[in-house]
Amino acid sequence: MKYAYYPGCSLERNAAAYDHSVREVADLLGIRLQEIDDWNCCGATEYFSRNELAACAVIARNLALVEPQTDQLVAPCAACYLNLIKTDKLMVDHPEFGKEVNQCLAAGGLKYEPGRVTVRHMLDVIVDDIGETAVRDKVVRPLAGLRVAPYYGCQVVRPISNNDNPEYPMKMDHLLKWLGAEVVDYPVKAHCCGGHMTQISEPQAFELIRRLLQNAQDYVADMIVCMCPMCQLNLDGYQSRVNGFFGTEFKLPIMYFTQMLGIAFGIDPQKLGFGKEIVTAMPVLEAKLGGQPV
Amino acid sequence: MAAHIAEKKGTFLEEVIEATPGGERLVHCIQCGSCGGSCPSGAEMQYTPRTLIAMIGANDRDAVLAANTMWACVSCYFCTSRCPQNIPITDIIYTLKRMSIAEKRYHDTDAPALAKTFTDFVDRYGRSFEFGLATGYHLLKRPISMMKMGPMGLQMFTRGRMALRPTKIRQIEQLQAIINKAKELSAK
Amino acid sequence: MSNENFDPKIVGFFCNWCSYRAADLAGSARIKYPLNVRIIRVMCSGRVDPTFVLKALADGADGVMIAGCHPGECHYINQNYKAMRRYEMLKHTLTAMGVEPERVRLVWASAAEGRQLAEAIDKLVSDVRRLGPLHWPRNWDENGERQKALDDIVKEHEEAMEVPA
Amino acid sequence: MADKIGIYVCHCGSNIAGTIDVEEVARWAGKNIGDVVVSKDYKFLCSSLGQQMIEDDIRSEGLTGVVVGACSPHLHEKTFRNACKRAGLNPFLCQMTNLREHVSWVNSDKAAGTKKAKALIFAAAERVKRQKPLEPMEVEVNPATLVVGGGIAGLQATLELADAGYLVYLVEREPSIGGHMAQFDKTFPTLDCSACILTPKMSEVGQHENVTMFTYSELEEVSGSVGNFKVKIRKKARYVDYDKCTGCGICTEKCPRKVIDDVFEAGMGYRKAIYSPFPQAVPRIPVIDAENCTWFTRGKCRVCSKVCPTDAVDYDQKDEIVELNVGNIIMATGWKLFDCKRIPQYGFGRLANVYTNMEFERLCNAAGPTSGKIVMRDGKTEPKSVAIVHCVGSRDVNSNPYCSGVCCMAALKFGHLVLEKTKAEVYSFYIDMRTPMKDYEEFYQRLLEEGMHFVRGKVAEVTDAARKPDEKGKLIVQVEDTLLGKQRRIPVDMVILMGGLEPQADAKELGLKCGISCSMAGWYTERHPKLDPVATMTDGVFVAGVCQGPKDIPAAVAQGAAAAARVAGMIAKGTVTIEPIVASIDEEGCSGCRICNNLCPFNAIEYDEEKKVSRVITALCKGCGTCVAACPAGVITGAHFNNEQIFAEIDGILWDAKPQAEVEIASV
Repeated sequence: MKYAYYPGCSLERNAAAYDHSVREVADLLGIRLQEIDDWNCCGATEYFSRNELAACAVIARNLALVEPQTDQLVAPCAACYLNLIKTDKLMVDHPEFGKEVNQCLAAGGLKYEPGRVTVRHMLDVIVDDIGETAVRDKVVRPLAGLRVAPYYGCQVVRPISNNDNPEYPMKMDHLLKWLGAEVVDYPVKAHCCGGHMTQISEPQAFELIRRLLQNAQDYVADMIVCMCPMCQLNLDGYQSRVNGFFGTEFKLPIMYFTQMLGIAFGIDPQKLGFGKEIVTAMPVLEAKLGGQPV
Repeated sequence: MAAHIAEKKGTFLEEVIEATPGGERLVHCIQCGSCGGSCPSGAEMQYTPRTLIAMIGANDRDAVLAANTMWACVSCYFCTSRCPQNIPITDIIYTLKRMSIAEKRYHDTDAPALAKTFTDFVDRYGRSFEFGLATGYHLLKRPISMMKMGPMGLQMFTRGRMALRPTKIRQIEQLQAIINKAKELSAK
Repeated sequence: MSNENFDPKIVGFFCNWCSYRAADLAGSARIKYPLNVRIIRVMCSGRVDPTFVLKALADGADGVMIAGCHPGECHYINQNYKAMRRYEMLKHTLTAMGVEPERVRLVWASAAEGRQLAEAIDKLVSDVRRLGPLHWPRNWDENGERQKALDDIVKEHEEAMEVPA
Repeated sequence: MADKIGIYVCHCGSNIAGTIDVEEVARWAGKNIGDVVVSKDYKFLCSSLGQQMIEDDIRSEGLTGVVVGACSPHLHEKTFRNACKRAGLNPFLCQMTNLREHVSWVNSDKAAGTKKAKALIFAAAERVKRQKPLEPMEVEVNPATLVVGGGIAGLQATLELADAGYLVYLVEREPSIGGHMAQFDKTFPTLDCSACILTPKMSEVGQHENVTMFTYSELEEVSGSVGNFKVKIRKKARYVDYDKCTGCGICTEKCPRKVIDDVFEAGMGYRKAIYSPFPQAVPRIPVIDAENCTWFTRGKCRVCSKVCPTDAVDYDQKDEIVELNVGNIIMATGWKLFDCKRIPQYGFGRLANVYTNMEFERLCNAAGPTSGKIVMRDGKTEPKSVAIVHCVGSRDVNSNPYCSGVCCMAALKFGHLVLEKTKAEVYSFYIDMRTPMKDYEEFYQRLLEEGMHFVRGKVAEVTDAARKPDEKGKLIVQVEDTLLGKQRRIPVDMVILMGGLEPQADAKELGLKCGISCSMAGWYTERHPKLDPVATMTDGVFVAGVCQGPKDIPAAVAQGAAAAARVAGMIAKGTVTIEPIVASIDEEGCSGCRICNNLCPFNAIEYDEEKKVSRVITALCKGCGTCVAACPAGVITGAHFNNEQIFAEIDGILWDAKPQAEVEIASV
């Protein structure tokens, strides 16, 4: 199966582990990812705060660059995913606005026909297109005994439906069960990680991060598994600062779901970007998966 | 135009609806408070989103655009997905952010500065640039917090998670032409 | 031509139960809307034979509005779905005959939707005004060609109707 | 043909004359429309003098058709048809056109109004010339009635008719009649014990000489039409002989198989595999739940059969189809509870101490699983605080946009019961408190006095994710207190979700069987929302209770009685008039293509296999005209709406649009 691939800026550096593990896992599952040539930043939430038309035009450039042979576009970052799908939907639902966006694209010699590209998140591609049997077939090192808390964040499940429940999504729960992991059913799995608030108001952001870490810890999770680079950065990168701020002692590794797929599939952890996380996952993986998992 | 379609009265409500795709749902608000109850930043807000909608209805333009509500929003979309009247509340918050920035009505928040730094990078390079963002914006806005960021930034470096130089897309001129056109059209 | 002074003539085929009552309600509520739509009452939108529409256009109407109960609310269970199907075919035929299909519109209005109906009428009138007069009668030859063409169209429709329900 | 048409244009005071030059319209019509012999305007045509004028003209001028340009035909068509009838003119030769609602009231430009009025009058005149006299048909009404649904609305209708001396067949899906009301503990606002007021009615029905009950039965098929319906009832196999069983209950007592009762006990209690849903069930004849019975699932046991003193257990019983003839049908099929799991943020099904309203009804019912003690799921701990969440699955476009109407009052009732039976603090989370009926607001006042807390705001979520130490182990209700404009988190022990009322899952399917339709929400559509609330579009089929829309017990009872009164009226009259607006097929021209057969939702078109032609069953035809429009051979005629009439109407309505007319307009 062939998909256009939009990695997004985070996956270049900060979330390189996500990018590497996505590519490795996709390879193994027969998902052919073709990176959009010369893609640009999706503008995150920031561009929408300044200029809606420019925000959509910037995003639509990427949609326009998807090769005509494919109509499926995969984005692993939740913010990129939402921006891409939202722009397409705006252009479809509001044809006048769509025309304006195309006027902008025309200034760069591009054109995008609204609705042409279906934007997908990597999780949906694996769960819906690849499916349980194919995933289970590939598992060589089941994650038995590992208590993982799937963390969905916001922008993949809301506000545009990805055929999962926007309040209580289950897709990643299923996927992690297929890998043999013990899945923690905790109530805040689709609550907010704080997003860009770490840059604006740390007390506010840290409180949101604390709620998630606290709840996952209350439900005795060994680690949190996420599907968005922003969530990962906030929960992992800021974890020690949150501890400092509240006097807590969280020590929860935050991994990408593709990394967990990768180790269950027996892929070399180095290739999956293990070790790039700040709160290291090694001790818990060694303790729970026995011997030398990585 | 037929008389029954209310003559434009130049109200703030009309202005917000006009500026938001799907904004016409705003008139259906029943003031139930689903949005204010659901908001993870509800406690930080001077006015809850529900109150803000009531204020929009009351034509209280100045107070709305000066509110901190928009700047506490984390775009989690809980308000939108739970709204029993299908009002795109998060999008309305974005509209208010744009209005507030355009008229420089905001105060006591760094969010507009962050947005500017971020979009400037996109305009210049076609990619966002976390290190530049962190340094540029933080040096500008909050040097003290920059120092606190120190150890974390270092950890990010040592794990190869932060680049020192921004990536520039090849066809930056094309992107800039698109952005300039958008800015030109939206200025109208 | 300038369409500012053009006062389109539009024939409305309204079902007795929902849309005709919606028009009654718009009146009782004193909602103002353009008078261009002249309403013919039928029991159900399912009664609207495509030839009615074609005849109206041939007789000089610039547009046609077919109005029925909302899908699922038909007083005859589901006959408005049949109207919907016919309407889709009719649009193809109109396009084939060089008539802008936007001139003919199918709308749903419940008996409580006077305002919505008035808005729909308003929209159709302004759209037809934008399109300009149809002048169909004058576009036909008077030497019998007109009748033949109309007959052909009717026949084509009858054939189309033979798709099993 | 020598038509003599009379045209009458009403001023309606200034309602029409204010924005239409009615004198001009009348004058113009008399001059320009062919065959018009009288053309008048009049102040109020619907007045007795106005009607008299028309009648006089019909007699003196020998009018063959009358056009009345006035208000909506929905208002006064009957008035003017009757006037014509009195003067000896067939009422179907009178045509009304709507100058008020469709012209004068929606417009303020007199010239434009006058122009449109002329077109409408012209169309009506052209049409009326082609109208045919029609005679309504009379059929006899079978005095027996079918009532579908044994809830309070159906019971009321049944008793009203039976007491009036008419035969009633009552069909109920469950093993006992009683409906939802039998599950309740108390009823608002009087706090009457629900069972105390319901069970006497149930036994009255059970013992009534004019009532035949079919419990554990379903409506299978309906054919025929008003006055003479044929219905088929499926009596589901009970596996207990109805005639032999005395209802002693030994079988239930001895049955070894316990099953969670998710119908009557809403999942809160157990029943046996052979059971009556509750002690006061009517009839007291139990049923065997074959899905759970050990004999049916594993071929062992037969305890019930062994202990039965009258040998009434019959494992070989089969479903039975009963055919009945009735003149009218009352649908009183009730409602089902909104599935609270559809709102996962409220935690039902995940958080143990989140309850639905039906669960709570059983919890505080003295005959319920805890004998009326309000305790949490552990079965012993009394809650110290209870939150009642309004509008769960109501007033929300994500579930049901409508207000369920009864939940506010039920929430107040729950609040009272909790305050009466426990020491708990009780919170109500409401969007708008709706207490519109007699003594309802007073009940709200009473709860305010009793100390119930009211927080105005739709609950955002119910969670066990504690943020602070005092939230540990509690259910936290997160809400915006909209009167404070602040987000609040209120920790409680128990949460009751006020699930909304929804149409029965098979309401649509059942409606189709007897030719009635549902609203978007799925409630049965009444003939007129205000003035004809129990009749439907299908003559002889009436609706009562919640199946027509959310309502409380008093309203359901009133509607049941109203439906019964309508039926009693039909029976008393003995015959019913059927509108002559029906389709007919010219068999000579019918090609037998059968396209029309499938188009009719009322199965009013039959196919004659021998002659290879289709035929309309006049009594079943509702006159929608869809088949008329679809007939490829054009041989179906819709009476009063035939092609000729509608073509003439189109001609008339566009009189000023034809090319040749433009010259005339210029000169007018």
